[in-house]
Amino acid sequence: MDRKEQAKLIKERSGTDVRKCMKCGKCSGRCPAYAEMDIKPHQFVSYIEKGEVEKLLESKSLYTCLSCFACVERCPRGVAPANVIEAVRQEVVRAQGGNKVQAEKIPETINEAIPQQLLVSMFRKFNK
Amino acid sequence: MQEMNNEKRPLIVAFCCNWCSYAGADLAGSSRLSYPADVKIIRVPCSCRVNPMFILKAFQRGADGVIICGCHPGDCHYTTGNYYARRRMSLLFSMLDYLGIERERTRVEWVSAAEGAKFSAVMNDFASKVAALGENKRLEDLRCKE
Amino acid sequence: MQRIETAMIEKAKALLSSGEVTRVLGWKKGELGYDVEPCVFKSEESLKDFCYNVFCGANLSKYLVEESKKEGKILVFLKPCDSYSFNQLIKEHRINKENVYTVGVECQGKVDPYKLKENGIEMVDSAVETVDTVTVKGKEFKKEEIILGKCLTCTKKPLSYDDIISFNEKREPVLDRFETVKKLEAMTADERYAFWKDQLSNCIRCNACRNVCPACTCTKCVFDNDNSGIASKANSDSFEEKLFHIIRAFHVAGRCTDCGECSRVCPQHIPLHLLNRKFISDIDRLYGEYQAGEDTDSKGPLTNYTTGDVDPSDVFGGNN
Amino acid sequence: MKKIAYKNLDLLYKEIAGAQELYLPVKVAKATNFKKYEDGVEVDIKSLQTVKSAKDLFFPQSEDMMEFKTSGKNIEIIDARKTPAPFVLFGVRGCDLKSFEILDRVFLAEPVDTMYKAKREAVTVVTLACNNPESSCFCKVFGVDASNPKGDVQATIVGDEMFFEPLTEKGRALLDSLKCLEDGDATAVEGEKKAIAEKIDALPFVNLDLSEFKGENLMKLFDRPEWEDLSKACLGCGTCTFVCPTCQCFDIRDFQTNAGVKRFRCWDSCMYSEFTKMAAENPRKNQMQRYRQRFMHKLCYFPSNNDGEYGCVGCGRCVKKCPQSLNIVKVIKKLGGKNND
Amino acid sequence: MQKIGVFVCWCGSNIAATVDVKKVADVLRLEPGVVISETYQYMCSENGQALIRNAIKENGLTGIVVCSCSPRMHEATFRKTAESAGLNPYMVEIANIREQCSWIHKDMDEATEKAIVLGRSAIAKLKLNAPLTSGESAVVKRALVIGGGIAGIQSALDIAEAGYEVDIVESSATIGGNMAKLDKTFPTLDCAACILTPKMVDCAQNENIDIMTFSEIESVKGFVGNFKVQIRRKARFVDEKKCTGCGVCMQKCPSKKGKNEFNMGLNNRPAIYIPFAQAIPNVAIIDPEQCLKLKNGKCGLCAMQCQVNAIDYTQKDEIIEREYGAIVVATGYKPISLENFNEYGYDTYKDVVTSLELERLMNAAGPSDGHLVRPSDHKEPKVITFIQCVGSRDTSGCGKPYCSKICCMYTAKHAMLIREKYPDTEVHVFYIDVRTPGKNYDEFFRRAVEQYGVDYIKGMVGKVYEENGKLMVQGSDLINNEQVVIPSDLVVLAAAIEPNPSVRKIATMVTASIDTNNFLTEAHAKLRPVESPTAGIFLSGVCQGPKDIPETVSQASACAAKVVGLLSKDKLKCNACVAHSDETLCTGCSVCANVCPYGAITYVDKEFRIGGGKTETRRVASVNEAVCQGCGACTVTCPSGAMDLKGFSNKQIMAEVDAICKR
Repeated sequence: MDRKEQAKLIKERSGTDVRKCMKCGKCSGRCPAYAEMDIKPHQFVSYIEKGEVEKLLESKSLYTCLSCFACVERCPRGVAPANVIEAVRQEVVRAQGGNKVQAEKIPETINEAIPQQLLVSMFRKFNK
Repeated sequence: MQEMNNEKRPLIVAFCCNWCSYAGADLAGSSRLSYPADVKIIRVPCSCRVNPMFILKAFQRGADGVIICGCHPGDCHYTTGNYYARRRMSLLFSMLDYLGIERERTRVEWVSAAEGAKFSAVMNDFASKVAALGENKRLEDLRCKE
Repeated sequence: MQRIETAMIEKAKALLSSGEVTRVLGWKKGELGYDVEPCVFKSEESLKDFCYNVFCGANLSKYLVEESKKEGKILVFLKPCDSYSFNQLIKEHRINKENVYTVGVECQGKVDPYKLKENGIEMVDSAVETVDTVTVKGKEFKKEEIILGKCLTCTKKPLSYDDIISFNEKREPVLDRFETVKKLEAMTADERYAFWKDQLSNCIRCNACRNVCPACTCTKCVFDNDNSGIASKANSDSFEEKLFHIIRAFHVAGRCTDCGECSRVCPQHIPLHLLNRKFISDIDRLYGEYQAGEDTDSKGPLTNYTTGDVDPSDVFGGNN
Repeated sequence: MKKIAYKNLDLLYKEIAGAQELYLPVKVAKATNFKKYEDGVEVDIKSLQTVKSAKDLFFPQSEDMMEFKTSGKNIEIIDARKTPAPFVLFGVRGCDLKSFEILDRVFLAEPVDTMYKAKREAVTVVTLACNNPESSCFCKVFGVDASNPKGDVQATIVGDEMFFEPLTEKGRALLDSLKCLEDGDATAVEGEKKAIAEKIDALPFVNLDLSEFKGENLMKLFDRPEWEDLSKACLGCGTCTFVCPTCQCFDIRDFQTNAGVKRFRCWDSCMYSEFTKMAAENPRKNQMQRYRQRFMHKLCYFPSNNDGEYGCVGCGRCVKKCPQSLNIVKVIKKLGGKNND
Repeated sequence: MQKIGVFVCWCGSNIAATVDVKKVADVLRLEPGVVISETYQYMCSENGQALIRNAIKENGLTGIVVCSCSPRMHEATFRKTAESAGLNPYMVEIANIREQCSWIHKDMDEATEKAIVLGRSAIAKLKLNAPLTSGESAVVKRALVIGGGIAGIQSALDIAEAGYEVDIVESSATIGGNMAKLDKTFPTLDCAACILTPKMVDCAQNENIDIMTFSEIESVKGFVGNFKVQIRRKARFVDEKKCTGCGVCMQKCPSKKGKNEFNMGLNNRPAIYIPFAQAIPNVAIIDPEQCLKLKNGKCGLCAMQCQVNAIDYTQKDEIIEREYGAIVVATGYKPISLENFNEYGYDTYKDVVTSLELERLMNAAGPSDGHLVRPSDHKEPKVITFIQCVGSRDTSGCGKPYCSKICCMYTAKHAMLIREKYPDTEVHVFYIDVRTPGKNYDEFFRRAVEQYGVDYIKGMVGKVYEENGKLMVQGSDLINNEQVVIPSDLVVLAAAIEPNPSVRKIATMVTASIDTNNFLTEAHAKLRPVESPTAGIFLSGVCQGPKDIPETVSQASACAAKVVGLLSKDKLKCNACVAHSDETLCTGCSVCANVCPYGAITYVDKEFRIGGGKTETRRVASVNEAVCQGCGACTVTCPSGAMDLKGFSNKQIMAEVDAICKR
């Protein structure tokens, strides 16, 4: 798969329209993990919009993003940077395969307030 | 449709709103952008003036296709007319389809006064689609065909 | 279920004797059991012929167009489906609400005499009804075997009333009301054409569908008006069958409450409600769910719009 | 007497239709009406009653009379009446046959209705005895014997066979021309007729009292207050008139075609607000008056002018088809005489 | 019997080269009703028109069909020709055989045949035409301006200057609107009060202007030239005519806990008060929520103090009715509520303020007498951070999707003013884009950066939180690609603006259309920007869309010019092709009124004969011909066919269909 295809796929998977971004940077302004990120949330949106995925696939931000969705919550244009990061992460994870965290080891009851997507992304993050 | 080429040309009635589409048709004329003579235009003040009765009447009389042209939604001279026309025609066309009448015999197009080229293109396309369907058999009144 | 009738008669008597109403619109017993007829009762004494049973399928709301113009209040018993028509008529200023005292009555589906006949039952001396069954001449039927087509899909719940007589929860509909519409949409255009050609060729233009329809209350119908350009008395050509039914369905589109009277009364059993339901299903699909008669002040879907409405070229629901 | 096995009826239809046009009860989309026999139609001979009556064949719902052809400023007048070819009307019940007599009194009296007459003369009627009369039937009240319906040929179903008895020259000729028939024995038919007559006597409306309906009571009947209540639920739809075998009113209308004008006549109904519309309007202004007109015509005016012959044959179509269950039986019971109580 | 004349134009060779005009005339001459059919080279020329005129007179024609160019070109010409020959101008039909025939077809036979069909169609329509006359209606020479902000003031002044009477109806206790609250105005930095208050005084002194403050529109009936408006004059418990505005009552009033609306609630005012020093009218008003006398009957101090007996605790709302020829809507704006933006801490921290609040904090007549202090501890802020686009350009549903247009400029203004007056204050501005189109606007903004050293940061703020008594503003610096946290003393939010909520009610009353953001829709976005599609309703100021003061004033004056143009007419000529309801068919079901974009349909109860000497009263539709524009939406929605359109009737259109389909 070439990079263009891959970018398109990630865009689709993220379910967010990155062209809606008006480059205000509010996502990065709010991000609690900003300092740990080599590529910032707004840059994820920008790179994907331009179809440049290479840097993103190698970014360590994929594993420092907390999936807290603050950026999604704050975006004035309804863009979801966290979803883009998540989509890139999936792309990387799917290519690797194998689970570190095992489903059986998850306690039976989990605090209901935890977003479903956070649990799912935890699986994805710690499965290398 | 072979037999239509020489003997029986399709007959197409076009209802055009006075402010946009009729002017668009005029522009097509001034720009010498041709479309088949099968298309005959009836001027109405607004696409919302087109009563489903007129459309059925045209088919009864032997029309093979009916097209309604109005201002683009949002540009109606009377501000809201084409919004109502859009709903009415949507429901009417869906009903005709439900009764098994060919979809290509009816159409709504939004043509502005500046879109002479679009008017001509639309009419060419519509006329050829209708011609391909052949004579209107499903919504005809035999008394008007003798 | 007999106690509903008893309660209704009591209610009618009480209102008549107190002078609150001068007339009562309800149903009168017939000659063959099933042939009950709508009737205006003017005295407590005349209520001896009053009945409310499984054969009271007629929609009474349309009679109020004339009755509510008269002096004095009239009591009317409205089944859930009738109450939607009633509301719609209020919205269209066709009924003078001040002259009407409405009592909602429970309805668990009304029997179709034709279906009874198909089951070999002709005359009915008495019918015993429960929520889910009807026993006639000692034979017990499940409701879904013998109730009117319109009742099989009915989801209507009682709307606002001055008073209500109801003892049981409404039974659930047996069928999805759009099932047949969907089936037709799934056919090819040729099949649909053949279907409607057969159906509509039976139309004798008796106007029963129009005259029973609570949405058809025009002072003079366009089809009766020689000046309208489409007036006609009989179908002289198959085109006129279609013209009449398309225009009629269009005129009631967005106003039809889906009461099903048109199909109930058609002497040729043409499923005319399928035309109205097509409009209803399109309206629901394209412009958001809308139930005519649910309120008395909302704008109907054809007198409303949004700037983002779908274009007529993109509306087709079915096969081609 | 001839007969054919019930299962072979299709052969019979095919043979008749091979020689002339055949009309008989055909079911289309759940409704049975007299229609032309063609390959593949669903014949519904056993159905007791068609929705529309058999009068349709002589007095169709709509019928062209003349045409005016225009070209430029010229008008040409064309006679649009057609000469009908001989045809067979099969499966007519006693009540409908009786209705032809009533219609004849109207259309064949001077001035003769040529369009009606031509079709009456072209027809050969095959009637069918009613094995299973319904509770809504009251033809006996009007002197119809449904077990002995008459016509050119009278047919009776007995068991799995249908028997044919020619009653006129035309009928005999028809039967003689049919090769698929075999000779039959009259005794089985007699038994069936008796059984039918017994069934009819047990029906609920066969003893209706009509004694009050006579010319001298006209004004009294006209002014009866009960009309108001009787007509209360009437929607004015006209279903009763259109399914009625004896209703004979029509309107003459013009239809503008692409080439000129077609003048045609079509059924009209006294239930309509547009009926007998005069310079000003319909003289019968409300539904009560229109309703009264229909039944007074059938039960009082018509017999007064036609040697006591009522304008009703007791077929019961209106009883079955009225959307609000109004009908002539209710009128007769209310106004017909003491013995109705 | 109709006598129809057909006139086929050659248009030189424009038509005649492709259409056999002689043949067209010959064939159409044979149509029933046609008595004369002629051709001419240029029918629109003086000679051609003379030919038509003569033919009408000589043959006593009842109607004419001209086969020529588009009716959009010469319909008016030929109508005048007919009229000059004594024929009703609406007995003219045009068959468009140039633009829609000769110019688009090449084959002569084909084009000739089509021209004949188009001619027949026009004849068929003409046969059903009826002579029409345009109605006329008188114009009431008085205008109503709804809203007394700068837009309403300017419109009213201009209309009054032209010699017409104007009423300003303002819902608050004084005119002046939002502009009166401002400190300085961009781009010239003159003080708002200095330029606005003279205009307010002009209004008060102009004989043609009647100001009704603390009043609301109750109902609007009628149509262009003839509006009947009911106005509710709310009880202010002070006699406007007697009160001198001396202010003694304010000082004596014991109840001083009312929020001062004029100062954005930043300080308190007494229960009886004058909104601000230069208020027009300069008259006190009692807040019944705060007044002890009105609440529990115990007090009455103000009445005792008042030298002119102006206080009247028994005053009630009063409804007056007036007639107007035109209505100007100038209802203005308000900043949006910030409840959806808790990330900025507006509701949590006292020192997070909106820009309008900052205006008051900096205003010499404001709560701190023009000394800029923080609301929390009244200390001078040393670091001030501005956040732009708060709720503007927001499609997430929390704010408004549009640009509020004025924020970039006023934020630059604030930053500049602060840096000038308090040079040791650090000023930061978070922005997404800086939009400064306009005369001297960009120069103004650049001055803030270049001359006053305001720190503009490209990026948005993600959150504001408190730490060690400082407001920590955390945001992106996209240029430097870093996240910054600025410890600030004061945070100023450039809140989006939205139309005043009262506009919805008013739009419904005057049947003006409104867009999804509650801005009033103009009749044409480019060519008729100050008129509503509803005749006689005009739009002034922000109610039509976000704009700054110079733009508002221009629009207000443009609006006034349109009003003056209308009021200068004695009679209004109405459209002749209007809808008409056949009352014998109408059932009064009201669907037609639902689709009428002009509110031209009303319902009346009428008596009808129903035979037998009886009558019945029915509700039927009635079309106001002065208002109807003839779109025909009502005609199709009417199930009984009672509603029809003159000049484009059902029968006329169907006759055209018939004629076209004849072959």
